[in-house]
Parts: sequence; C-alpha cells; structure tokens
Amino acid sequence: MFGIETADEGEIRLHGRKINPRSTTEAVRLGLAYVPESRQTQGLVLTQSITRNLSLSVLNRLTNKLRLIVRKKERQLAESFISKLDIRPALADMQAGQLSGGNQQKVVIGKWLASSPKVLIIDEPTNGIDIGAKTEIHKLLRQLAESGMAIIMISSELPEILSACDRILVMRRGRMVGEFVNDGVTQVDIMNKALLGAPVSSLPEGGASA
Amino acid sequence: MRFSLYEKVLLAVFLGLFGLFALTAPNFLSETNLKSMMVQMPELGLISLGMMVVILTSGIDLSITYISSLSGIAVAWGLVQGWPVPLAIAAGACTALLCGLFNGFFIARIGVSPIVLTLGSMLLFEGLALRVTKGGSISGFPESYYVIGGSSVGPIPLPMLFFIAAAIVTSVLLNRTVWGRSAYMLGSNPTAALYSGIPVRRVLIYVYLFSALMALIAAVIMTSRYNSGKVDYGSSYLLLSVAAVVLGGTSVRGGSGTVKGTVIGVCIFQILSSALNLYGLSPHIVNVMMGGILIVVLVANYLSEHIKHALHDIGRVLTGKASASS
Amino acid sequence: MKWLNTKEGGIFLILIALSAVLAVRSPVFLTMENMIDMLKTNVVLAMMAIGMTLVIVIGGIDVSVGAMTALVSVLIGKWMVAFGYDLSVVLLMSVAGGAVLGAINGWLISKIRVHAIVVTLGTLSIYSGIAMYVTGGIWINNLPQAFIDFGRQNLFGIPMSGGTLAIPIQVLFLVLVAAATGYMLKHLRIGRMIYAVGGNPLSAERAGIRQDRVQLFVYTYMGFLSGLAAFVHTSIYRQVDPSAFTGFELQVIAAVVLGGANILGGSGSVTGTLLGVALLAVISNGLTLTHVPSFWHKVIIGLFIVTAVSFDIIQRKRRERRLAKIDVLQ
Amino acid sequence: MTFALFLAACGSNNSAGGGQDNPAETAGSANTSSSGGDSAAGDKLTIAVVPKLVGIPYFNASEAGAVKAGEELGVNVIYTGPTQADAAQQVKVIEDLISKQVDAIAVAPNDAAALTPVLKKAKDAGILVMDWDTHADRSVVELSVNQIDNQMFGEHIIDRLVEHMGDSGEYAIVTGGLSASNLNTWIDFGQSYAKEKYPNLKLVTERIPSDEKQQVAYQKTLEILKAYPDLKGIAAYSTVAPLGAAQAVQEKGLQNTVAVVGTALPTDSGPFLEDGSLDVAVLWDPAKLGYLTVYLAKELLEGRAVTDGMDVPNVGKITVASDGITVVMGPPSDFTKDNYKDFDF
Repeated sequence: MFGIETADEGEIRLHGRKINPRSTTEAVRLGLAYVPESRQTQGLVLTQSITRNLSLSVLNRLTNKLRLIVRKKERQLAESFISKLDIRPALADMQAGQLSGGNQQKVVIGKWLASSPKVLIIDEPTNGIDIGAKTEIHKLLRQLAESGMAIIMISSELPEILSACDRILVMRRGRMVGEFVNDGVTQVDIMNKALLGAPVSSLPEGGASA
Repeated sequence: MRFSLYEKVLLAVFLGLFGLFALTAPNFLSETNLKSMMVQMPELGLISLGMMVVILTSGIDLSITYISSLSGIAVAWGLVQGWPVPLAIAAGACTALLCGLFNGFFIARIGVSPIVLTLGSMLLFEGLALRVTKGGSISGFPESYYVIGGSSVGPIPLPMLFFIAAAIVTSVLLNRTVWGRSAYMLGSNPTAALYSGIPVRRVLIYVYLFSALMALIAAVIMTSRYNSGKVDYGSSYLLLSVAAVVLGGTSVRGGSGTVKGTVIGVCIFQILSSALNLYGLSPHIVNVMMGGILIVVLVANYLSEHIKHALHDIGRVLTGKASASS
Repeated sequence: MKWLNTKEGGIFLILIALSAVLAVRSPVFLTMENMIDMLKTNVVLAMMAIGMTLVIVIGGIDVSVGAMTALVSVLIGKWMVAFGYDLSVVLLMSVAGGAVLGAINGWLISKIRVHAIVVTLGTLSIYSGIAMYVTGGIWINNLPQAFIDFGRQNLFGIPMSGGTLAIPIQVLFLVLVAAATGYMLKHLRIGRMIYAVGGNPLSAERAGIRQDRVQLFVYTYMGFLSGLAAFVHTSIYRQVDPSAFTGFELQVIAAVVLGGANILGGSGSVTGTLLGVALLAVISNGLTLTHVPSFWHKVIIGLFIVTAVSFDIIQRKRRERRLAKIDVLQ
Repeated sequence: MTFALFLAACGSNNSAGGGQDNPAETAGSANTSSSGGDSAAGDKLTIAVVPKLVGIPYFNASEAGAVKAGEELGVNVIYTGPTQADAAQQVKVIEDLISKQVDAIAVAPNDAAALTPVLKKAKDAGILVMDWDTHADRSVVELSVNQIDNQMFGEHIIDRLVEHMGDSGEYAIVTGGLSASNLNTWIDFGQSYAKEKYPNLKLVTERIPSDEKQQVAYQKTLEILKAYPDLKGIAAYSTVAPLGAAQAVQEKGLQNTVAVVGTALPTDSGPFLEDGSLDVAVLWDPAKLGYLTVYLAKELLEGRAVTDGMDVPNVGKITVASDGITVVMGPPSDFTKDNYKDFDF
C-alpha cells in the first residue's frame, strides 16, 4: 500500500478513487503515511538530529522561491512537534539515536503528522516502549482518529487492539478471515477466527474506505 | 562560516604546515610558487568535490578520473574538428553526463554496490578513451582555448576561480536544497530515507551526474592547461581525491562531510606536495609522507575523540550526574 | 548436481560457456600448454585473491596488497643479494615481512575504528613509497643462481604428445594456500567467526566474538599471503621490479567480486574466488588468442564486470522477493 | 594538533641556522647532489633534469650519468620527476622547479603538447629550457638532446629484426604503455619503413601494451606465441617489454624459431642474450645521455655554443643538425651475447 513493493493484485481505493502507489514518494503525495515496524532501522535516521528527522517527509514544503530550504521554517516545524508531542529532552539538535524508545517513536509519528496525512498506517506502534509512553501514544492515536484521520494499526498485542480500535480485521496467511465491530469483542473471539476461520468470501461494500 | 571541532583541528594542521614550509622550504612564499599552487589545486579540488558528494551517500566513484579523461578527449576531439569552444565543451559535457548516467543507472536502479560497479566502469571508460585515441594525444587546439587554463584575473588564476565557484555551489546544494539534504539522509540510513518518501533512486542518479559534472570541469581545465587530450591525464588524482575527502572529515560510512573540510584537505595535500618538491625530496618520499599524514591525522582524530569521551565521562562522574540511559 | 544452481555453480557455467566459445574460435585455447601457461601467470593473482576473499567476507577491503607485495619482494631481493639464498630463511622472511605489514593494517583498522579503505589507502602510498625509495626504483637483478634454479623447477611432468608438459612449482604454493584457506574458512572456528563478523557484526559482537581480534587476524593473513606472493612472483620473474604491482589491487578485488563474494561482507568462498580468477584469466587470454585488437580488451573486461555484477544483484533481488512472498491461503 | 606542533618545533630551531641543512633533506639522497637549490645563495649553477617518470631501469641509469656530470662539472643537478608517466604530474614538477628558480630545465616530456605551456612559462622566467630523450615542442626549447635520431632508430630496430627472422613472415609488436609518445614514434617510423623495404613482412595485430611490467609482457607474449603459431619475430619497445618477451620465448624453447629484438639495457637482458632468447638489445647508454644533457646545459648557461662534431668527454663526438637545436649523441649501440658484458648500465 505504501509503494515500497508494487502491489501484485487487488485494489486500493482512497476517497472512492482507485490508487496504486508505485513509490513511497507517490504514496506520501497521495496522503498516505507509514510508521514502520522497526524504529531504529526503518523509521529514523539515528545519526541525524531530531529536527532533520521531523522535516524529512516535508522538505519540499520548507523551501523558498529559490527552492532553498528555509532553516527558520524547519526549526519552527520541529519545535512545534517537539512541544505538541512532548518529546523529551526537547533539544531540536540532539541526535535521534540518543532518545529513549518512546520519544523515538514520537519523532517518527511527528515526522508523519508534519505531512498531514489522510491515512496513517502504523505497524507495532508500541513494541519495546515503557508503559508511560505507551499510554501517551495510544492517547495521541485516539485524538488523531477523532480529528478525522484514518488510522490502520497493525499489531500482534491483542489488548492494544481491543483498547484502541473501532473495527478489527483478522488476517491469516494473506487472507481476511474475520471482521468485528469493537463492542464487547473478546480476545478469544479474535483468536478463534485467527486459528480456524475460513476466508471471508468478500468484504462488505464499505471496504477500507476512510 | 561555522567550523566543527574536527575542521578547526584540520585548519590548525594546515596553518602549522603552511607556517613551517614558509620558514623552511626554499621560495615557498615566492609569487611563482603561490601562483603555481593555485593553478595546480583546482584539478584535484574539483575531483575531490565530486568524490565527496558520492562518498557522503556511503558510495565511492572509482571511475571519476577516467570520466574526466574521456570527456576531456571528447572536448579535444570537438576542438580539433574546428568546432567553437562552447560546442566542444558541450560535447564533453554530454560524454561526462552519459558516463554519470551509466554509473547512476546501475547503482541506483539495479542496486549494484558502488565500489564494484565503478571498478568495472573505470575499466570501461579507460578502454573507450584508449580505443578512441589509440593511446596517443589529441592536440592542435585554437589559441583561445588556452585562456581557460592559462589566464588569471589579477593574482588569482582562472581555474582557481572555477574551483571556488564550484565549492560554493556544492556547499549551497548540499546544505540548502532538498536534493542535498536527501543525499545526507540516505547516506546515513537509505531505508529510513526511502520509508520517508525520499525518491532515493532519483537522488542517487543526480549524485553520480554531479560527480561526472565535476569531472568534466576538471577535464576542461586540464585539456586547456595541457593543450591536449589524453587518456592518462588526471589518472593519478583518484586515490589522492579519496584521501583528501577523508582527511577533510567526510565519513566513508556516509551521512557526514562538509565542503569546507574537503577544501582544507585538498589544500593540505597541495602545500605538502609543493613544499616537498621545493625541498628537493625524492618523489617517493613525498608519497610516503602523504600516506603518513593521512594516517597520523586519523589517529590524532581518534585519540582526540577518545580523550574527549574520557574527559566527558570523568566530568560526568565528578559532577555526580547520573549518565543518561543510552 | 545441486551445486550447479548455487552462485559458484552459476559462475562455473559461465566459465564453461566462455571457454567453449573461445575453444571454437581458437583451437590453441584448450591445449594443456595454454592452460598451464595461464595457471603459471595467474598464480600470484590467485593467491592474493584468496587472501582478499577473507578481507571482503568480513566487510573490509585492502587496497595496499600490491604495495605490500612490492615491499616484501624488495626486502627479500636485497637480502638474497647480500646474504645469498636459503629456502627456509627467505620463505620465512617473505611471510613474516608480509604478516607484519598486514598486522599494521589490521591494528589500525580494528583499533582506531577507521574504515578499511581509508587505512589501506594510507599504507598503500607508504609501503610503495618505501619500496621505491629504498631501491631508488632500480631493479634488483643479480639474484643468487640457486634461487633462480628453485624457481625453474617443475613438480612433475605429464607425458604429452609434444614432450612432457611440466607443472611449475609455483602452482604447488597456490594449491597449498587454497586448500589451507578453504579448510580454515569451512571447518575452523576462526572461519565461522569471519563469516559471523561479516554477516552481522552486531550479533557477532553479542555472541562474544571479538571483532577487532578477527579483523587483526584477517588483515595479518592478507599480509602473510602478499609476502608469500612476493616470494612466488620473484621466483617466476627472477628479478625484483619495485613498481611491478602498481594498480594490482583492483585486479585482485575484481577477481574476488567476480567469484561471487558480496562486497558488503558476509558471503564469499575460496572456490568462488578461484573461479573469479579463472574468469579474468580466460577472458584476457581468450581476447588475445582470438586476435581481438588490444584496444578493446579493457572495454570488454569492464563491460563483463558490470554485467556479471548486475546479473548477480538482479538474481539476488529476485530470490529475496520470492522468499518474501507469503503463500496465500487458498 | 600534536603533528603540527612537532613539525613546527623542529622547523623553528633549524631556521636560525640559515636554512642550509633543512630537516627534510635526506643525507646522500641520490638525486640531489647538493643541499637546497636556491641559486641565489650558492654561486654554482643549478640544472634540473626531469625524466618521464622515476623508477624504471632506463631512467635510473640516466640519473646516474646526470649526477656524475654534476659532480665532475661542479654544478648542482636536480634529477626529479613524477612517479607515474602522467603529464599532469610532470607539469606540476616543472612548475615547482620554476619556483625554485633553477638555471636550466631539461625535460623528457610524457607529451610534447602538454608541456608546451609550462615550458613557455619557464622560458619567460629566464630559465634555459631543453628537452632530452623525447622531443618537446620546437618553439620552447633552446636545445634538443637526442640519444639517436628517432627515424633512424625505428628503422634500425626493424633492420635488426629482419636480420634475425628473415625479410618475410609474421611478426608482432609488444610495447610499454600505449600512451608512451617516443615508443609510438619509433614504432610508426619502423612501420612505414618496413612497408616499403620489406613488403612481405606481416604485422599480425596492433601493438600490444605491457604497462611497463615484465609479467604483463611475459603473459602477453605467451599468448601471442599461441595465437599466431607461425610467428617468426617480436619487436619489443621500452626497457621492460623485451625482458618479458624474451623470457616467454626462452621458456618455450623457441630461441631459434622466434627472433626477439628490443630496446633493453645490457645488464638486465644479460641472461636472455646468453641463450639467444633475446637476439639483440638495441639501445644507447642512458648514463651517457644523462651526462651529455647536463654537459650541454652547462655549456649554454656559460655562453658557449654547441657545435657539430664537438667532442664531449666520456660521451664522444656529437652531431648537431642544421637547425642548431637538434643534437644527436650518436648511432645506437647493439648489445649481443658477445659484447653485453662490457657495459655496466
């Protein structure tokens, strides 16, 4: 979906319009965002500063007429997200690698919020993060959802899914094997579908449209 | 003009050496020597700029000097056909950009590792240059062409102005444009850059085109100064340019490196080679000392960083602050 | 023949195909005499490529190999002119001298954590500068006759139609080096550590493998083989030319890469490298035998490296994509 | 930091001593027979002799001659050059010599056109500019010291080759570097001469490079011997190629079927001349050439003219062409099995 690999089959529709991003650049332009599974190797450039990580997805928007990056704009962007997401320590020039797990994840999320995406795909949002930061991130995702952003969370932590998601889709070996609306669903229901469920013939018409 | 700690150390080494050579090397400060240093430096400087941009994306371009000689031969061929100078240079530019595209295509699109690919393209470009000139040199240029390499504006030789201009342009491109920033970021972590929507392939192709362009400018200066085009012009700059770039603080692992550092690195090697020639040392000893200074600066840099960390830790212990989690 | 579809198998097939084409174009190519000549003229390249394999497998590189060989050959040349020839003494001095030069590389790379290409770049100009300065560029050509006779010996003759065909003694050195290094890489603990450090330095460190120790060993071993190569080369050409090896390191690296080793480290083998050396030898030998004018040789070898390497990457990517595909539940 | 301080420290204490024995000067280094070349201080003339590159047998031998001349004639001789046959490096060496304000520069250009601009600069700086071993551009040199006449030499080699292989049959050419201009000149003169004089002499392929390395010449010759089974002769140019070619012929035992003729030094080619694998080594005494170059430079600097038929001590009679610039040391000498022992270079 995010254009890292081109889709072999199937169809992606955003706001009813069919899209097939062939590159990550195109996906970002279409309003998609992707917080990858491994922060350290895929999400962040550890040896570069927080500022440079936060501005990475929107460099084109920080340039002046001469297409030169305006340092002031970049600094403002970084400072706004450092305060909004409460990234600690709030040192814009500190290397991303020196932050704690939770703060690193906030930087990655901040990077994508900067591009004001329509759909945020977030993979294992809180793995390897202390409990304090975990709840902060869930609160943040909840706020984003309420503000109208479609969030596709991929996680293997069932409690996290039950607490955060409105709709739950269960997949097994590349096939959808179950779908629930999250009111009163238990972990057991999900596990049953995951282990035994037969492939669902077709998804209801609504599909993944946000 | 902010200088990092490493660049300050490098500047000190440069000034120290300059002072020493001014005192002891015969005629070092003479007008002719200063002028000839300023004429000799641009060729190595331009190739080093091209090499630096490639190295900071954690790549390397072994074929850069043969792109220079091949495009120089194209310019020479154009001139000998009687074409006007700008057209001949354009022919050289096309050749250089084609070579850059060749490197860029295999490295960026197919994903071949740069050191291996440019090892092959180095042989290919050298072979093409040999095939075209059969080893000989193409000469018989119009007088006007000599102006580029030979003339000077006041005390500064024209090639030096080209080099200064190229250094400024490179610095602006690297620090202030999206392409430059993307090159640094993908140099440190190509996956994270790709996952952030950076068009990694396009950025890399432009990097190898840029390096080919620097090679072309060096080629124009060389063919003009040497009044001919030949396959082995500048072939000795390859390893020296990598050494100058690394001496200048650019990390071979990618992601860091400044134009300032590279320019100082080139200056150090230039005054070193000129002064050692003035001392009348055997050229072999010059090679030994060039290698020596590279290793010594690397060791000094390691020690200073090591000492810095040690002092840092001691400082932390003394002030009783618990060190951060990382 | 499962082996044929491994990487080395692929290279072997290319080698066979190429030899077939050349054999058709020039009847002389497949003669035993030509094979032995090729073997003799590439023994030194093969020995150094075997050493370079270890360096590349741990993710490093060594561009000072040519300079090390030159300096050692100057060392033993001067020694023999002054003190005469004694096989064990000169042999020991070659490998010891080489090992010391290699250890200097290894120590610098492992201790001051600087990338190998930079350190060996520095030592390249230091070692070759010393070799040239010490001799003033003058060749050492009055080597003791005993040494020259040693170099001329043949292992055993193969009865052939046109008189016996002799395998030069230098080939023995190559066989020993290839066998020893191959065995070490496959069966000894150091071999497994080399692959571990090359494949994933982080996990190797966590598994308790001292990365700097392994690096020191690998670069010292490279020096050791460069020293031995100096001895073998001088025994073939019976003169010491201090500038005989300038630019030699790129050929050595090309051979290892053509042999399928991954330049980023982690994979590569002695057999693969030997095939890489054979490929280079066959191409340049074949080009002359089939009367291709000399101007084209570099173009063809350059193109061959580019296509071989790209083909290897495309294949590797296709394999990765196949592995990543989930077998969709039907 | 440490490095710079160390150098500065040792530099300062010495400058007080008038800069004569500067620290970097290595005692007894072969190529500068005196300390610092600043002619202003010493009254002795300073003559710079620049070879194409340092480090190959031929130019080492000429260095010995030049340095000997310096000692005998009481002039400072600086013998320095690039470590690679690269015109760009050679221009740099000459520029530094100009800054040293030497009295004369004699250069063996890697490429005539490439050196013209810098030699013009030297001439304008009042430095006597000469070429030796290889021609530079006529417009910039006041004297051109040649060991032999290029055309005569090219033809001489072909004559020697025909003498040993007969005037018909196939032959090949092995050269040093493809971009070595004087080798190409001899080969081209030899080719045009062979076309008229020996029509049924057939060159099997274009000249084969050996990059100034014996093992490459050896490997290529082995291949040529197999690629062209009825090859009868090899002409090898550069002081390295004939040794490789002869070694190949020697090991294949083809001394009597394949004639090898080439430009090689007698000492190096001894073992090959001995058993006939190298039939004739054609060259001249590079030491004499080095000596002659320094001698003539001194003559011109002290205002004396260089005349035809002049007798130069331990060189012999030289001929000067009508243009008054081209000096030829004498006919090339052929080194064969019988006479190579009388030479020590």
